[in-house]
Amino acid sequence: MRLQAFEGPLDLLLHLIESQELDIYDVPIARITDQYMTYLRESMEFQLEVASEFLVMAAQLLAIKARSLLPRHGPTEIQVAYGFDAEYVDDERELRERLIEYRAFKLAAQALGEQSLLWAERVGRLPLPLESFQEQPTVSDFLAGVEVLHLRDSLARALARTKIDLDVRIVRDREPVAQRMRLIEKQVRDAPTTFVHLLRNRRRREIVTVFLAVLELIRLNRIICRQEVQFGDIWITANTANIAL
Amino acid sequence: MDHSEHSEHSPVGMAPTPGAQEKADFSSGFTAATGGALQALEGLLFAAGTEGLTNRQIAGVFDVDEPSATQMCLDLRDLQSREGRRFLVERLADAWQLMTAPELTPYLRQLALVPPPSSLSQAALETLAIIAYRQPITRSQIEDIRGVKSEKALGTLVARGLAQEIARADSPGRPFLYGTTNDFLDYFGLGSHRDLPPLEQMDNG
Amino acid sequence: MDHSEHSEHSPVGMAPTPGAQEKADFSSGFTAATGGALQALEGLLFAAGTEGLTNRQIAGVFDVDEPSATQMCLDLRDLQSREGRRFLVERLADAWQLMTAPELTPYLRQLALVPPPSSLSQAALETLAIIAYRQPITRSQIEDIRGVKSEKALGTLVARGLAQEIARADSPGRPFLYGTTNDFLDYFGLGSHRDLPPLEQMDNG
Repeated sequence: MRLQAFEGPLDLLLHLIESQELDIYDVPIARITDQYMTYLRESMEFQLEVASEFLVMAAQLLAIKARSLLPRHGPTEIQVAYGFDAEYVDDERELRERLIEYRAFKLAAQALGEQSLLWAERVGRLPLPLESFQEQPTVSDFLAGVEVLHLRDSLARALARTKIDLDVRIVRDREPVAQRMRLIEKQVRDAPTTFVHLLRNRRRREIVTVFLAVLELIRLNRIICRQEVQFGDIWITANTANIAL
Repeated sequence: MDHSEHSEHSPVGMAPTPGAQEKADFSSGFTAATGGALQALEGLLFAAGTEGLTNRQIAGVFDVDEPSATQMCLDLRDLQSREGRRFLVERLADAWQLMTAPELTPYLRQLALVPPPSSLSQAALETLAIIAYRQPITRSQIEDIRGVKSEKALGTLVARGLAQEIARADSPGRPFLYGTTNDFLDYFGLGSHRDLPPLEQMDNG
Repeated sequence: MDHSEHSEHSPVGMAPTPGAQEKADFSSGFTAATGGALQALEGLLFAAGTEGLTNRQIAGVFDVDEPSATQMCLDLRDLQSREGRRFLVERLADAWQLMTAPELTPYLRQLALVPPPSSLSQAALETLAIIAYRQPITRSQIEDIRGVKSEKALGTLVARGLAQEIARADSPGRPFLYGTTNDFLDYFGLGSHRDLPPLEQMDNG
């Protein structure tokens, strides 16, 4: 195991504790200091870059170990000089708590990783666009407040304007009706389709073209339209009697 | 890991065992007890979405011939009708796909009246950018670039009319190629997607 | 919710008839006799795809309150299990949507309908777990827990839309506070943060 295989000094310490089946709650930290230092030394022999976090942890471990080697009930002056015993106990306890906390998140991360792999295997489907089901305003809503006199006035204004400047704008679809007719006919010959399907993802001017093309195909008796429910979709099939055209 | 037990609903169900010995059952009386294959077929059609599945694909998965694949789809349609499904398998062009039934229309109208929660997630924005610059592009190519499953983000864009299916790729399975819509161009005031600002300038800083 | 009988691992011999008595609550219009609110709900979820439907949308369409909308989804799930459906309603980031069942995965693989797995690095997963359980949290707090620099992992998570800056801390330098996103819930199949498994006890030593 190389140092690089570990996420950091805590991960390495955890590995040392778990690989020796020690109990994280009461393993003396000093006991794993030697193995930690061995890992570090080997990595340095390979001249691998050792992240500074590993070195900081090494210093901390050595300090804890050094204090643990001092006689616990030695002369008072030694205890005072080295800050024994409270600080040693605090350092060790703090490191242990960090290890326990880190382990909890490491386990949670593994569980999340497994969960994401399981979940990635489950798929949904793309939504259907709902615009075609949007209610159109009713005629009375649409014309609310408009009176017949307004119609007359509007016509008068329009006539007055066209006298001056005849500017009739026609927004055309880029595609002629005849071309759309050929496409629709080809499509229904492959398989029946529906009016809503023909209109899917189309803009208003294209819808006009599709509508005109369908009307023309009906007139020429090349397709058959059938509506099963009021306001339902319209099924369009090829008129096989006429397919030779 | 002792805390991985969450949200693993393991639905009851018989293991689907597609295979030769079942072939005979597809056309004749399918019962829930012998089932599995039709349910699996329905699941696959669900996942295939509007790309649909061809007889050839169905035949390949269930190891049957193509006429049997057609028969399976017809049997599935019967099953769906019996169980009152509001989406049914239909043949459109050369592929089978699930399509909503006319009975659902009043509900869809009703749904169209309730505005969905609207927010453009970062995932959706990123997916839109990829489609805008790299169109035409398949869903799996988008996922390759983003490094994550993107069906949700793509779905948002399709539902909002910003992206659409524009053609089919020639690769296996003939997946859809996606592109941006005219509404997308209108919204950003672009004449065509070639008017998008060039990508290179972005990170010279 | 007064129809608490919905968990339907029913006594032997009772034919599971989707509906009749359970459904009386939804509203007088939707009894099994008039065509099945659950079937309509499934149809709407089918149409909504990965966009999903919120309780509010469902409540709006069926003219019920939001707890009843949740109950309808749970009832639908029972119905789907009984009928052996290979796609099931799931709650994801507060929306209900249909997702394929685990049994379908081998078939989906055959048709290449499952995106290749793209897993996060251990560093990213650790960082994400810390954010998920401790949000809002600053980068240096994350680094204290992990014991290593986490800038790169955090960058990956933000770029993938799994974590985001949600505010600034009041501490000196006003560092960003990070939290998880809705895409995080989608990525791990969670309905909300409450669905995260409990973190291993810290103080049982």
